Amino acid sequence: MELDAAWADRWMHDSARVIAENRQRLTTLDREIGDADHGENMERGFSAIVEKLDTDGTPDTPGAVFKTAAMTLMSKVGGAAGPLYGTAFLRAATAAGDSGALGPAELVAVLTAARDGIVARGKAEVGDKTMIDAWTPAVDAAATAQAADSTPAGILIAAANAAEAGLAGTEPLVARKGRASYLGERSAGHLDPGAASTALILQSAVRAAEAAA
Amino acid sequence: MELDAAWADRWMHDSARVIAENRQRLTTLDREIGDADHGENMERGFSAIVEKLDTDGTPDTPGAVFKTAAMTLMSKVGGAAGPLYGTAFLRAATAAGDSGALGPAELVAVLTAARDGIVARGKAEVGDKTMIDAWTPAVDAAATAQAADSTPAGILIAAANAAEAGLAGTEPLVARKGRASYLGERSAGHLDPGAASTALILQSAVRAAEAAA
Amino acid sequence: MSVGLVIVSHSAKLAEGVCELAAQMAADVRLAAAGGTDDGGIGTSLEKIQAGIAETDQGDGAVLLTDLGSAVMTAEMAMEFLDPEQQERVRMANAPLVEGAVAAAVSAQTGKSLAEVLSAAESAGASY
Amino acid sequence: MSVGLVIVSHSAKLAEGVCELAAQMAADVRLAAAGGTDDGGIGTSLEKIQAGIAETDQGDGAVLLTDLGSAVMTAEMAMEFLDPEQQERVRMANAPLVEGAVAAAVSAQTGKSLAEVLSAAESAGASY
Ligand SMILES: Nc1ncnc2c1ncn2[C@@H]1O[C@H](COP(=O)(O)OP(=O)(O)O)[C@@H](O)[C@H]1O
Ligand SMILES: Nc1ncnc2c1ncn2[C@@H]1O[C@H](COP(=O)(O)OP(=O)(O)O)[C@@H](O)[C@H]1O
Ligand SMILES: [Mg+2]
Ligand SMILES: [Mg+2]
Ligand SMILES: [Mg+2]
Ligand SMILES: [Mg+2]
Repeated sequence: MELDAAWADRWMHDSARVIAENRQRLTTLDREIGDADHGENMERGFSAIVEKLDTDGTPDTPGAVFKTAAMTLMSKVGGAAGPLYGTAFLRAATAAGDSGALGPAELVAVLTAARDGIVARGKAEVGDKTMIDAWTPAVDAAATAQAADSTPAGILIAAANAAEAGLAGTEPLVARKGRASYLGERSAGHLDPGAASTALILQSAVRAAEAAA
Repeated sequence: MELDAAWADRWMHDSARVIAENRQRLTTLDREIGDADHGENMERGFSAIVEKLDTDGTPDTPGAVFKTAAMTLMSKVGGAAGPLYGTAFLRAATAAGDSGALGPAELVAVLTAARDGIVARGKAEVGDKTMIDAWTPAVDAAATAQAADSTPAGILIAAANAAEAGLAGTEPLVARKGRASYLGERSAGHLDPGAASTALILQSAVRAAEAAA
Repeated sequence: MSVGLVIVSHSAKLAEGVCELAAQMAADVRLAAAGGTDDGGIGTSLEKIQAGIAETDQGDGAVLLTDLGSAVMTAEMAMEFLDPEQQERVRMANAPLVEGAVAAAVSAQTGKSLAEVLSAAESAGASY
Repeated sequence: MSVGLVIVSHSAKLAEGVCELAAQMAADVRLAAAGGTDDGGIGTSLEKIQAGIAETDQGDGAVLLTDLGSAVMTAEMAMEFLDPEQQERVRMANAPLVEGAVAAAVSAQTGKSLAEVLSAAESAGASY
């Protein structure tokens, strides 16, 4: 299995599919502590990515796929998720460079760059009840897996599982960034929508890798 | 000559006429240090007063005329002049009470109440480059004239002349209240539009009194 | 029920836009746009503010937010014309219009009291 | 010429209303309303912000004012995509939207520099 452009393309397609399937759920989460549009925002963004990839054809490198995803999310999403995921994929594209297929170390570098992009854009820290609470455990787990000589697929599985756990961990938190922070203490007791979409997207990366196995 | 309801009615009609004649001038002053609508605002308000008085017939007392003026200005003007002059005439109505014709002391009380209403509403002090810079000298001159046993017409002349001088005095001032205060130092070198309309209105009061002499 | 909000602005569009924005996070809060003059021009309208108060205060009170100084003066007049009983539950916020309205709307949505909604609006100003 | 303003909001009406209000006292200042998503919904649009910058910065620079946090993030992205030369004269104000826009517009109208217009917007926040 290789984390090549075809993998990145499958990743985007799988993300678009699961986000569409989970649109209602993401929006319901966002209704509790936000403005009830995270599902629509994400679906708009990812369906536009897929449309772009299908129209233009799969680019040559994972980095080029990420670049397409970044530009599309930035211009189509319309909510906080746009600049946040847009910056994540833009930084991921830079980290991936011209590489035709990502090795284990490159994969960890790509995930780390994505997370760092979100932090640079949104200034959230772990514990602020944002997507960072899914991304940072994911990046940490990926690094640990890579240090233990996991395969790229193994690294992605570790990342996705940690994101899922991170999502669950957002429930008791009081939001300190994003719209949910307006709610203060009332934001506790709900999962963060952006952490939920992050977990979905990282699970898609796993499936995209397994599909090529 | 009596400062009765007929005088108050003539005052409002004369004010409406001179404000209409000076609409352009007031608006031009407001263009320099405001939003270029003081002439339109005042014309809208005073033409509505006249319409109301003409439709309903002249009320029985000066106080009732002032009450009509107050309510009309408050709802029609749309700019700062609405609540300011509206409050002035409302307080004037209260000060005039049920009196059928204002004697010298009552006239001074009415003018003082009007000025105090503007201060209560707008919190401006003398020197802030507002209509208060015309009203306060007018009230002071009226009180001085009354103390010197002037006739009501004489008191009004003293007030109108002092308002005109007060208007001239606004030119070098830096605005500290109202829109003009956004301009800071750049507001100096221009007459205040509200002080200009105040001088016009007080001159109308004089003409209305002289017409009955 | 909850505390309502009246958005007092010189521009009808601005008042409507603020309500649109605030409604996103406060679907159940009564928001009234009192923007522009009676004849659709730029300025404030006593009548629109009075109607806005009547519409939004259903017993739990209303908070007024304003744009410029003359909107403040017109809103104060509208408040003075209320009967004394209603006057006690209608308050003007000393807050930035957009930021204060969003914060107040979220606070009202979570069922906060008049004093709490007012303070949510007024502390929104501090976050710059 | 003068410094221009870009009003970045989640609501198209809100952005247009702010421009309407600010234009009253700044007839000669270029004001761009960048409100709502590309398809007319509630949200922000990178493209509208980019167009707003292009329209208002004619060499003297532009100041961006924003409503909520996600508008800030989208505006920052738009600024990062500018070429370095233009980047130097496009600034985001840390100011309340309406109050900052009016203060900045008046400042720009009187021919103030980019730094002065920015500071006019940002000190408008302090007056609560
Ligand atoms: N400053 C931030 N840093 C990191 N993530 C953030 C930040 N602000 C918001 N988010 C994430 O964005 C999600 C909401 O996205 P979305 O609903 O699309 O945006 P909006 O709040 O503009 O409607 C939140 O659940 C949170 O995970
Ligand atoms: N706080 C205030 N106190 C007293 N007078 C004021 C105040 N604010 C504004 N004014 C007066 O109102 C005049 C402007 O009236 P107008 O143009 O009708 O209102 P706006 O500023 O709302 O367009 C100013 O010239 C000034 O005399
Ligand atoms: Mg949302
Ligand atoms: Mg949104
Ligand atoms: Mg004016
Ligand atoms: Mg005006």
